[in-house]
Amino acid sequence: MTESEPTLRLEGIVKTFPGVRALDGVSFEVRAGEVHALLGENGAGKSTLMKVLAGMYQPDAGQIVVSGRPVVMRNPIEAKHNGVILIHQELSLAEEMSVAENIFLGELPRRRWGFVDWKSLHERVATILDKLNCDFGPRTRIDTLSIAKKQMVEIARALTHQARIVVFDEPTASLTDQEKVVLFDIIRDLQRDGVGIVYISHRMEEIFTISNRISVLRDGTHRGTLETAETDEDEVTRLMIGRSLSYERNREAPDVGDVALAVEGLSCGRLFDDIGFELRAGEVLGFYGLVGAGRTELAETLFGLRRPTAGRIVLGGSEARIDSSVEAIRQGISLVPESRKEQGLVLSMNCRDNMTLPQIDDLTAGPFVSNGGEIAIYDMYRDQLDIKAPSWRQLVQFLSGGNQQKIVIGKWLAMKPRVLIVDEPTRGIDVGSKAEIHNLLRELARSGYAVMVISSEMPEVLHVSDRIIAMYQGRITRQFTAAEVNEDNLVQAISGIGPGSGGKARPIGAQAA
Amino acid sequence: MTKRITLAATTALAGLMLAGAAQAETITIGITQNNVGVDSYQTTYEKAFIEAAEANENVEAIVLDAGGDVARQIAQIQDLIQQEVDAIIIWPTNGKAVVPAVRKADQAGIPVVITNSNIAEEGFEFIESFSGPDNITQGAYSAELMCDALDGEGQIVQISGQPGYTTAIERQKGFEDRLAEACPGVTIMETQPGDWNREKSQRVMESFLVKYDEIDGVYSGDDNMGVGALNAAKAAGRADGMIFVGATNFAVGYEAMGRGEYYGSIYQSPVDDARNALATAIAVVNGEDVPFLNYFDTPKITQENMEEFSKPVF
Amino acid sequence: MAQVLSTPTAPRLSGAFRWLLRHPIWGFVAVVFIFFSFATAHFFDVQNLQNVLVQTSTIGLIALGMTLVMINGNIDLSVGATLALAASLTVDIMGWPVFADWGNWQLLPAVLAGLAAGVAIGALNGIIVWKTGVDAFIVTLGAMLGVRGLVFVYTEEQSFYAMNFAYSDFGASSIGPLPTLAVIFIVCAIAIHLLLSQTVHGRNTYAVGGNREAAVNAGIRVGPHMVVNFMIVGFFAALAGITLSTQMGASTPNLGRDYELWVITAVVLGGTKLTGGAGNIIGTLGGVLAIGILRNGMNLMQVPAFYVLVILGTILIAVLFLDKQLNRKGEEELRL
Amino acid sequence: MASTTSPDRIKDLTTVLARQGILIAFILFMIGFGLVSDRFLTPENLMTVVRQSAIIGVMAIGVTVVVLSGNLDLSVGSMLSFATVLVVDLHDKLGAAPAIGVMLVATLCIGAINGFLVGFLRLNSLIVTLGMLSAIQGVTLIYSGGKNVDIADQETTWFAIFGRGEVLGMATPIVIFLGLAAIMHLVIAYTPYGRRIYAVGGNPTAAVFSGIRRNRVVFSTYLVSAFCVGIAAIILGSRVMGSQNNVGQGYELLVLSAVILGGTSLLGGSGTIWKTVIGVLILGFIQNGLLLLGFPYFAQWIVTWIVIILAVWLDVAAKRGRLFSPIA
Repeated sequence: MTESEPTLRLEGIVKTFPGVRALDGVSFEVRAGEVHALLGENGAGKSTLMKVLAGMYQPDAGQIVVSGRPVVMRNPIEAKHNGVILIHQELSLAEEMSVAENIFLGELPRRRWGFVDWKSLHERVATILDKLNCDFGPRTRIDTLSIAKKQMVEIARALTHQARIVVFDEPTASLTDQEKVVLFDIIRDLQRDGVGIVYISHRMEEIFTISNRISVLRDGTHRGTLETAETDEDEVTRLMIGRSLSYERNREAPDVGDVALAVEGLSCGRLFDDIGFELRAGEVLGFYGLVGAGRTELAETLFGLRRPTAGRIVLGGSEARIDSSVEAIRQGISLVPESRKEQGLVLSMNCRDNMTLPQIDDLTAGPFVSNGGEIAIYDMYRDQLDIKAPSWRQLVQFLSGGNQQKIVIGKWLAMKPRVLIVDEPTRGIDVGSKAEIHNLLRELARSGYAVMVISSEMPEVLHVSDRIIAMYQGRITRQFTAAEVNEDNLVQAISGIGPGSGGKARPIGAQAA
Repeated sequence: MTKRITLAATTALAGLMLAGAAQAETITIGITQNNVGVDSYQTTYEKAFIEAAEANENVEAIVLDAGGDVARQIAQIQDLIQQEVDAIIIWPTNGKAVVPAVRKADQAGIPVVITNSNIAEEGFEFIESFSGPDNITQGAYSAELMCDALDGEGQIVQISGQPGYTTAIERQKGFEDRLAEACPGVTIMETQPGDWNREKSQRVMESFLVKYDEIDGVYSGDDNMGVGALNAAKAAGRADGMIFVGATNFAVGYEAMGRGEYYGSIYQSPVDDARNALATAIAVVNGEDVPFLNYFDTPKITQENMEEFSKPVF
Repeated sequence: MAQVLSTPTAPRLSGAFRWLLRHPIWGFVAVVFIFFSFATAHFFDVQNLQNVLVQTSTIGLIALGMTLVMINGNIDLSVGATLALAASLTVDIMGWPVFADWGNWQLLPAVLAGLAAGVAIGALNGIIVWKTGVDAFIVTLGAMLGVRGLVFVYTEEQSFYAMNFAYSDFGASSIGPLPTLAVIFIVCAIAIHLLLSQTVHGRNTYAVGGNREAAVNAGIRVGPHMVVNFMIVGFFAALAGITLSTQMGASTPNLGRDYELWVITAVVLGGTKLTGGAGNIIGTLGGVLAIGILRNGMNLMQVPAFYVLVILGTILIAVLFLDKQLNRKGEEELRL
Repeated sequence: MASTTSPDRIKDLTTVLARQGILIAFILFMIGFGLVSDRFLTPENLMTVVRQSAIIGVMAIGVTVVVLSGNLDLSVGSMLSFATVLVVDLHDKLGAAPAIGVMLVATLCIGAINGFLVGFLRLNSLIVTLGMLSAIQGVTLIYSGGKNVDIADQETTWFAIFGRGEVLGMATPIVIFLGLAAIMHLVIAYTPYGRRIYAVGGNPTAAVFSGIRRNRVVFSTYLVSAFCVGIAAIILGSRVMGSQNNVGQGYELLVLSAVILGGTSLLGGSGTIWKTVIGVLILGFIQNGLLLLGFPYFAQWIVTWIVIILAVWLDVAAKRGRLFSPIA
């Protein structure tokens, strides 16, 4: 590690879009061999900055200096040749192609006449996959891989070039703990080779585990760089949102009512097996587990979108047959789905229309939709959830992630459900909005809703839940009350280790963990 | 004939046997038509052809339809050559484009008879005979009808058949050439295609009516389009005194003539057309002498002489 | 998510069966082939099979290029009109007085001009799609009308006839046991198969169609890439127009009507996704042959033309349905 | 994600252009033709064109509904042939009212087949309706035996009212076209059913997650489309007092062009009925205007080509806030 010249230096980067100044003179530097975390709320300009770095956008002003040499990168290939590699947050893979082709996408090795040099390609990729401890080969097709493995393919791209700078944009969003360990090892290897790492994540614990320094962006400006060792979450948060946030475990004693939902022996093929639990009015029941543990599929089954192969669902004391989302809604179940853009919202419709969609049949005046009725509902939940939109006419695609999520939550609250299921309530949402949504979930429980929260973030599930159910490979491994849960026993439960682990006794599917 | 189709379609064996039997004692004649179903003329032709073939127990007919597509027609000619039929009758989708296929048939020793509309002159050496109406003459007849009706003076519009098809081109040419020659006082203000389609022709005529304050006559490539034009003129209240001349007299045209709304047309019977074609082909196979241009008669039909003709069945 | 549990359960299948599962259309081709071999006397003749090859080659050539464009996630509806334009140009130009004393060499500038026109129309479509960002369906729907208009304006609604019989002799000639046109088709199919499966451009075709964002991120120049594929389909539409006109020794302005629909049908039957990213030439060949054999076989069986339309339409939908059934994920799937 | 949320600040002028671009284009277009041809803007000509556009217009309304839900219907052309042949043929056999009834039922059945295949079996709509295009054409030919059909008694039948008559001093086809457009506009824009169509077209997955029966919605759009074809067939049959088997050939693409010109997105979820009406009128006036100016028939196709691309380009460009696509 030479202290003299930073590997990457950004000097006064400005990038504007019509009507928006996305980056307003951002400057910071990344030293060789350091992990430099980049933090900021959604909309703070992180992604724009990364795209500038990767050659996808051209800055309007300012300059990028790599190893002391100012560079101009007109496209991603030029960026790569300058040693700057961006690992995308959203999977950037072509499903029908092989692992090797995806890793070298845009730069397949050539022989004469434009033919692909398969031998060299596969050799190089095999080496990289070995390094990453991947259990699939270069010829494997992407569409046969799990999301976590796809993420590993994405990460493998970091190793294709003699990189000087690798930018990781939310790399752990869908990684299992084992894979996270591999990733962090890789990052340390890169560090040892003198590569500078820019690490973007919303997950504080990761940032404090891996980074050397932290830079914070807010509203397109650089708010400061901190030495990780000399700061704490609170200080970082204050830089990010201008105030501090408490993020503690839930200590409330729930005031529970009757059993709103009881599930007995519910199974759905290989997805999940023999699930049984009770959910009472007035409590938040957290579901924690790895991606692929079957939690989302369980929620979709309760919402009538999958047909269970065995088991019973009891709603308000009587057995319910739920064979469609229409039926689920009629019986008082609401689901805030995992992916708000793909499942939660019609992006081409406005805020109001999205919010009233499930009950549009009941909002009529004569044959027509009642304009007043709709606006009344929208106004009510806009105020209650503090949705920030210029008007109900705004198309939801132009809202921030947090406000979009609130529209989805509002849409389902407006149905006055008996059971509210919320799947990944804060995925991809910035810290400030996160806290608001957490408070909201707690409030809902207090006001008598039966709430089921599915989350992959441990702090979140600890923060909002009265009870927690841990799932591993399609089975419930353990149930905790807020009093008995701690981080250790929860991690053990979702990895199939420790007491009460059903997963060890009879794993479903032969997937080796 | 039809029986054979169903049999062949259901059981493979029966098809094989019948085909084998057919070749032993009867003559097999294959026909590929232009586009059956596009108008009643072709459909009636097909029906008449099949009836005529069934009536003759020595004839086995293979009836195909090109659906208006030249390439498909060529494929069908190839298929017929492949089946070693005794003669091929072709209703060309295009007079020029089928010539090489006809040449192939000729090289394979299979006599070819062209029906309804002729092929290009370059192909004459490969065919035995043409059987059908003379479209150029028909166009000329129509020109004469128009000329008579207008007393050699007036402004007319023309609605032609589907662009690119021989019949349409020949009738237009026959009409225009003869009109210029027989009555220079009648001028064609504009020509637009009506695609053999009554509704299309009606639309074209509606636009003509807007565009031209004075239209003395309308010539249409067939009566189907002619009646469309008449419809348009009637709707605009301008049909009185306007002369409508068509070709290929259709039942609707015949009736309009009966009502005195339609001046005249060319009487062309698809039944005659079909019988003539089949007879020509049989004669060719039997080695009899047939005229190279075997036209059948297509007389003028007007309000005056229409009683001499029976109402067309299509 | 579900894959985590389900990957290892895929049963071991024999190679041939797996191949068939990837290209179900070839199973269908085999079935109709066997059916017609028994059902009609003349189907299973060398001569007839040669005919089938020549007859399919027109649709087949265009389908090769269309496969590329459709894997890209685009579509080209203007191929039928482009075919007519190329055919008309070629047949007309060889008769120009300038080339009168060129002998058979007069074919050369004519054919080149025809092919160039096809490539130019392709390039125009491609550039419009690239630069305006308008959906290829719309761009080429417009071109389908417009280019047909150009054909009629250029030909003045007339057919052209190739005075030089060498032209139509070429269309009727054979190389060994195979008709020349079939050989051209087979050679082109092999070339495009190699292009798609072995070259950088071919692999990028899948990337652009499968995940355009990823392709852009990876630095593939998506716009020019798509233009190249449009030019390829334009080239093949023109080539098909020329081979078709050698069969006729002539061209007509109505040539190639509805071909776009049959080409797309063949390509989709062959397993290419309309959304892009998936497909291959082997499947496309199966799709083209399926339609060609059905048409030829029904001709030989003398199925009346009216019924042919119904049968073709029904089979098309049935094959689509079967394909869907083969690719079903089973009971557990999300019911949307 | 600052970059992707920026379009909410698009300037007002471009927003207006984006929303009303097609209307502005239409007005400019009319003025242009009006300047070069003195016959073009006469009431007589305007009425003629609207009347002629009614058949395509009525069909385009139905197809708009299908496209809004994210699908295509290419079978409308053959369906028009089928319906017209049926209603004209049955007119003389059963009488006008039963003929209309039987024809509508039969046409709705075809729509139901389309709807079942696309809505419930989830087959790709482009290919399904392409297959149906061919199959219905065959069925029509089999039904009619390939012959033209005519109504014998053209002068006294009340069936004439639909294509030739007048209602309230306006030609019936115009009244039907504009009336149906108005009704469908209300249905699509202001009823729960319309909202469901937009939701299914905009994001079918989210629609199902919102408790919308996507299958039924898609199914129903094909019924609407078939019904519109039935109405168009009544106008056509009455106007011509006869029909032939290929009368609707090629209409599917003309109709689709009109829908596209109206700015309806082929991806579904965006578009309106009244803009489709404008699209229909533009197509009608292109044809009419060029004919009045004495251009050869085929010139209109070339002009249509250019107009379609320019119109959609304008639309797309205004939505993204820049003229050229940013793709490298």
